[in-house]
Amino acid sequence: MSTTETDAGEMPEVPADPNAVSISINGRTVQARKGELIIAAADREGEYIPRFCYHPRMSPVGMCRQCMVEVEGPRGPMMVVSCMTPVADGQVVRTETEQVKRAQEGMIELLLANHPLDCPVCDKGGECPLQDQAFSHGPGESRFVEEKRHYEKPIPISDLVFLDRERCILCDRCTRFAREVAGDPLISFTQRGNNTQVMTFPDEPFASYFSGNTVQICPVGALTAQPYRFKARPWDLEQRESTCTTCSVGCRTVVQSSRDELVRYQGVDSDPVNWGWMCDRGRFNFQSVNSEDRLDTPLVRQSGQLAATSWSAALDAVAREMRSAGGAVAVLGGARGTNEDAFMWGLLADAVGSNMRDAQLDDGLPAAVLGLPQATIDSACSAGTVVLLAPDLKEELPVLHIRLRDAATKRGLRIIEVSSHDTGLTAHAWRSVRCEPGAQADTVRALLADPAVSSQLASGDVVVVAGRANLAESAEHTVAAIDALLAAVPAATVLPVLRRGNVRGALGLGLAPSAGNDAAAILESAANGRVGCLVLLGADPLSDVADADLARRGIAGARFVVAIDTFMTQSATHADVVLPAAAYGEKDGTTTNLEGRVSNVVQKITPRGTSRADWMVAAELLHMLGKDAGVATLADVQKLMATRYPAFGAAVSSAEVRRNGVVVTAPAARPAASAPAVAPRSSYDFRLVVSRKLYDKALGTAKSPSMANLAPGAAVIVNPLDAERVGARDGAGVRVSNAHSSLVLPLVASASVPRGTAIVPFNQPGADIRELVRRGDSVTDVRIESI
Amino acid sequence: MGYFGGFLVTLRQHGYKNKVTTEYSGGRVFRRKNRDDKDQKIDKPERLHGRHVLNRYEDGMEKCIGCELCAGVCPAKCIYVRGRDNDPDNPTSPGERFGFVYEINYLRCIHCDMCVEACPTEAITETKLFEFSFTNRKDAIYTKDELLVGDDGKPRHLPWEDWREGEDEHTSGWMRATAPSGDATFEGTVSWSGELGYGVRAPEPDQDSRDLEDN
Amino acid sequence: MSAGGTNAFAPGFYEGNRPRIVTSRFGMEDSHSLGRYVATGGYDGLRRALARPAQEVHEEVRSATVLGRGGAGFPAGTKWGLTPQDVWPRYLVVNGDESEPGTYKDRLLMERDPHQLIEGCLIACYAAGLSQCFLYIRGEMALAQERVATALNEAYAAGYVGRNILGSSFSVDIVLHWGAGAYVVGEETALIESLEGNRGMPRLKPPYFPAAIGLYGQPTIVNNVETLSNLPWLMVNGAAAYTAIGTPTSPGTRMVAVSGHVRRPGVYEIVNGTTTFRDLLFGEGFCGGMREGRSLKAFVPGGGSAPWFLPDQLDLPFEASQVGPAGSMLGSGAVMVMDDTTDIPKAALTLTRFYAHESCGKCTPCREGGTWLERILSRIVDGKGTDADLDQLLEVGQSICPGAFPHASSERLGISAVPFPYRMNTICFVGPSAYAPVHSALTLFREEFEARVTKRVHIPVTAVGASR
Amino acid sequence: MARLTEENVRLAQEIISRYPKARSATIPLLHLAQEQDGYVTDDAMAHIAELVGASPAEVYGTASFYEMFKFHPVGRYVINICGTMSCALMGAEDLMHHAEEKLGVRMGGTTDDGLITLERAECQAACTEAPCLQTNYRYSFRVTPESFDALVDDLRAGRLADEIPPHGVVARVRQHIPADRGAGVHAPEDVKSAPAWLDGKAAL
Repeated sequence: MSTTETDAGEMPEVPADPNAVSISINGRTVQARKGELIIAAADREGEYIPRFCYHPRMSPVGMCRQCMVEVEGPRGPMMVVSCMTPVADGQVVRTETEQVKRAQEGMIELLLANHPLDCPVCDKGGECPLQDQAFSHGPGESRFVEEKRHYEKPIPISDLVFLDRERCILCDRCTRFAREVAGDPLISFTQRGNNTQVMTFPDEPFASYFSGNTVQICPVGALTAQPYRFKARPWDLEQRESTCTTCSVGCRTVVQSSRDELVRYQGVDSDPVNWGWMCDRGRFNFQSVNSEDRLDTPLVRQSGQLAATSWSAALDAVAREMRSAGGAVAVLGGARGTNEDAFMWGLLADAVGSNMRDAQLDDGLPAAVLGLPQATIDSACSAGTVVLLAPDLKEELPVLHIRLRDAATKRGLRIIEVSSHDTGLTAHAWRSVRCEPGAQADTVRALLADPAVSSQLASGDVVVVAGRANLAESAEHTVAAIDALLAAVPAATVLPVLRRGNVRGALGLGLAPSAGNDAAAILESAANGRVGCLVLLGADPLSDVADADLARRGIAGARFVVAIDTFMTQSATHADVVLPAAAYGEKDGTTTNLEGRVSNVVQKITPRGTSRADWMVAAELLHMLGKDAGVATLADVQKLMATRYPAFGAAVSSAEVRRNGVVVTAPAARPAASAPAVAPRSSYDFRLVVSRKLYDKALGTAKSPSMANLAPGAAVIVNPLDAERVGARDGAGVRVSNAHSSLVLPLVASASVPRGTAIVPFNQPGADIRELVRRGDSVTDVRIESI
Repeated sequence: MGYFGGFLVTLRQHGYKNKVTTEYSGGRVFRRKNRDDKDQKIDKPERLHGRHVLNRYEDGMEKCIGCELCAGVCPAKCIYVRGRDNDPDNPTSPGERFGFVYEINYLRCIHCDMCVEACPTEAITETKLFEFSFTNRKDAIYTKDELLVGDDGKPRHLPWEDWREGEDEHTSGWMRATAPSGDATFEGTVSWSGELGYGVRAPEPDQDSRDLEDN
Repeated sequence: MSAGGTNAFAPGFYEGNRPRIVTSRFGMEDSHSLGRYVATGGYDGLRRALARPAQEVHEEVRSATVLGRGGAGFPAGTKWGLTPQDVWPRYLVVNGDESEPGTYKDRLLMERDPHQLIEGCLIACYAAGLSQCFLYIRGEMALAQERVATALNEAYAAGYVGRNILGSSFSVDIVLHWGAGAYVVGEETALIESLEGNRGMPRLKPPYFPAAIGLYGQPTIVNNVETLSNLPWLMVNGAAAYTAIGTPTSPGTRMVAVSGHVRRPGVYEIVNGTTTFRDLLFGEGFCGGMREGRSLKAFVPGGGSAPWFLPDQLDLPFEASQVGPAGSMLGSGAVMVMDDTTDIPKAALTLTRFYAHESCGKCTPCREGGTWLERILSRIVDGKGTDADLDQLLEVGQSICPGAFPHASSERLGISAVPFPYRMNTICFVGPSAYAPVHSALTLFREEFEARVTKRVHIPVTAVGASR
Repeated sequence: MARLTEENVRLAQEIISRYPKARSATIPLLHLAQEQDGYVTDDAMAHIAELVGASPAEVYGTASFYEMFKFHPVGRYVINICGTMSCALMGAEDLMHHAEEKLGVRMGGTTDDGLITLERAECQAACTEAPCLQTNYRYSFRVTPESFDALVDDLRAGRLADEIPPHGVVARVRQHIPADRGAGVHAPEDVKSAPAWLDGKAAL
């Protein structure tokens, strides 16, 4: 059941290496890489050495002493810790001698001396490395008769994680992860000797976006996750390997269920993607799938009220409206679903002659950036320089943040960051420059003029990580900055960091907007009464489109609105037909991550109520419209998809799609950038940045009880000096206004924001900043006054 | 044989010939005939496996901690358990966790007693009662409410069960077939760590005297 | 506040009629002042060193074989040579975190002659090309900290430390750093961790010496206070004069603290390698024998972590090459003497408790094993042990130090010595140190333990496993 | 309770400037905080974390490793009685019993007047002068019950106020490197070549 680490067999085969050395393990001569640790070489050879503190993705510490093996030395056999000792040519290693066994048994006995035997109530019981290795490498019985160490039983160290110090065996995995991988050293060893314990600073919670990983890598039940706590036992779990679609990084996971209920996701070590890590949002949002608030039956508006109905009645109504709409059918969304969903809805849109579709909601970059020379996560991490023209990756694509942080801190990657404020990567950036909204291209040009920067850019591969950092400015500014960079470094590649789960798949498989007809234009058309049937395919413009006014007018102006979703979203409450959609974990298919990597997602539980996968709805509608695509199963869809999109087809049918995925690059046109002019502003104005936080009002978070309270809430964040100028203290309410609207937000002073810039997190509980944002504005200026 | 042939087979069973089952002591036939002297149950073997009960500690706390070991070991997959956090102010069981849902499906249970073997807290034991039958499939699924003993430590008497005076006494007759650590020749003291919060189990029968002799 | 020894200014120090290298100023009241130091030839060694190329100074120290006085006894000159080529900067860390039970020579050296130490640091930095020096003093030594701080301030003002020392091209800062109470920080890699602002937990070996990767990942020399205090004399008098004292394998003198049940417990500077334990314990120039009417039962020859010696070993010289094969070690130069009134199990408990308490908690055998030993021992001392506990002590010890553990020979018991060193499953020596007194006491005085064991019953067995 | 005062922040910055990496100043700064408040407060640790560029949890992890840092108020005088080998051989246990009786507190306790905290300590490096104790890290050697009583009486009467500063102050003398005399820090990222004096010539 243990899924915490990749089996040796899952690692890619080692190519013939000039640095290979040959060692002998238990009498067998094997090849190893120079500098490799004995335990890693043994793992690959299938010689299991017991361990607790060793983790292949973190630096070794040699603390638990469980992995001791015998190595032939100049003065006879020596006991060494295999997690700290590198292989050497001709080395003779024995892992099963009497002495080794004795050391292993001794160590297990010592570890169990103070370990409570409350396995029956411990979440780890049944999949516990300590339990397993006590059986496989332990002495069987303990001679420890003294009173064990006692601490207060589990204490919550954050909203998501419980710590039981009695169970802790002090392997340094969680603390090492927090320090070395996540960069959030909010937990540490405290006290000393036999009283050593892992703790947070008094009254400061372990509020890391990656805290769930510590639960997964804990070799005992010392750290347990609140959402999984006492939900199931390992022996009644069933699991399938899948891909997380919470964001577009596409972390490989296993989806685990018990009694047809999702209970846990665990990260799987996929070398090109997530290395076994996940962010807490992706890890714990399974709770929303189990929510009581899920839609479970189709609804049709009858005399002003949405009323439950049958699928056939609901689909009849939709088909009728589509037919009568002529070509004026619009499809918004699709990024939440699978590739197959997007493909079938693309077919449907083609069939009804619609040229209005967009998988993004005016909150990404023009789909044409996918036509630029593409980078992958791996190529970015192994490049010489990464230029970040992106939002705070820690908030939006946390595992990509981990990968880039690792490359910057350990592998010599140099990061040049162009950002409106300090981000999670600022501390690790080689250069980090602040840039006002709208000034990206100028900032990049100024940077390029710096000889140190240009020689750095000339010294190796350059990858531009580009995404939408600010929803209160035009996306064209970012595109112009990319253009400026590519003009100077033509060989540079681009890693587009569009945020939504399968946005790249949806854009590549038929839901990309046609020229000048993106989501905003579609909503504008709808507002003007030119959309007969607006399909919201897992999209909620009323929450997600940055221009609140546009969204409202668009939804109101569409003649007929169909919402296909898992929850009753804001927009769905205005729909004429609401169709319940199968959620993540309830349907099979494939997804595409931000680098174009296609991997599979799986069905683990029965869809809620009568909800269905989106592709089924499209197939049914095609049939009803008399344009049957001849698909009855997912395999049919994939076959059909292969004829239209051969690259996707080849990826989907390969075995690798169920492991590390296959990178597919769909050709697209290069964008024609035109940076809109930026208006000057008065010195009383702040230039507004609307950016995302990891936790917000998104339903996957809001409907997951243990994450529902993690959203920081709406606030306006300014530099402390600006706060002083405004005359408001930290936490005081201030009036934020411009020509469009005015609202009151609490003020937060933070030195991470440069002067003249105001940051308001998007989609947070509290006053809605979107009221101040207008789509046509190149940038948004606001005035802040104390009240 | 046809439709009526089937009935014939059944009717034959009520004849005096070919009788396969004999009336055991305490059967309904005797009660109907008002023969009180015959309406008694015979003593049951000590290790008889009857329907289960969920026990409490003397202070009323439930012994079940919802660990699901019984469900895991059950060869018939007839036990369904879900755990939940104890309310620290008003705990149901000692420690962190209690059995929130506990169900046994007696249409599946084979009374093998593996659940009793697996239970780390002696929460589930079997009574000697086997005289129960149902007219409804739902009744066959005993819920926690039905399995749990009352505050007096005695099992609930459900309408379709044939409880007699004194039978309650045999409900918690805990009997384990295997020795600790699975070692049949084990001779040590079973020393339970008190860490879980639930009580320290008394030594196995006869161990007391054996230890005394050793000392 | 009371002065117990013959030396009014350095309580516990006895001069005696012997060659003195590092304690030459101990008899002077103001030995810690710059004025007195310079007046008695101070900073001459530095001047002479600076007048020669650094490589030559290094060679001189190497040829004098100045053994490290911290415990391991590794020659300082050789240690300096272990730094990798062309990696800069390199650092000097002075280990003044003296905490080994029984030892306190370094404290006296810092309190009584801080300038001698400073001069030694400068010579080491010059000879080995070390860019910055960190002088780590144990946190509890308030007086030593004050004296060294004062001396440093004086030395800076007088131009002995800092930029262009004595007008030369040699510049180095000595930064005073102090600990906060953790024995394990005396281990050199733990010292470096502590100096980096971390928990003082030893680093993993390899690399075996921080000379390659030490402070901030740079080559780092860690030297003991006494080791460095030898350098000024060595520079003035030369390697030949240095090696003329003592034996070829252990030249020079060394400071030894003798404590416990002797008539005159104190600190002595002895000639290395020739002085025997009998001289030290019974000699008139030294401790002057056991307390009135008492006889020697056992003694610890080299700090709390050393296996114990019996009267059988009294005639061994204070020389590592002879003590090792006899089953113990010299360590940091501390002898603790037990007479016939000593309660052996309790004495062992005292030492084991120290090491269990001072374990850093990093590796399992030390963290869990040390405490386990302590708890079994205290049960035995309290009269609640069983005879199985005695074997259990040895079993736990096996998990810390597998194989045969060194011990002394005994005619009475008819056992022969198991030579030093031991094998260990731990990262550093703290774990084995917790076991050493237990093993010595149990091997040499088992009958005292048996007398304490009240009942003879089998231990109840707790099985290991999920449902137990 | 309290962050570092402005004066102490200045001192802290001076201390930090002596190390190639600010983190190295953690322990000296914790001493500074303890000097200021008599014990290390949570706020002070958070402040130190800011100054040395660590997380508060890391500073707390470091601080709690070391015996000398107290996280709760202690008496003005902390008396540490050594109980390790040499002192134990010379009667430390009796001394401890006597001290507990005299002060009316158990080991680890503080007297009601908040003046004296009694603690059992491990080896204090004065083994030949056993049994010994430290009062705010100032020694008393060969302590007898009588000399212990005298010490306590002196402390209570304030007769040792000059000799023994309040708990938290260890060394009363600070190192000061004059700006014109310092050779400067040598950080690994700044220094890439051998020191000037290794040129094969004599430095003088």
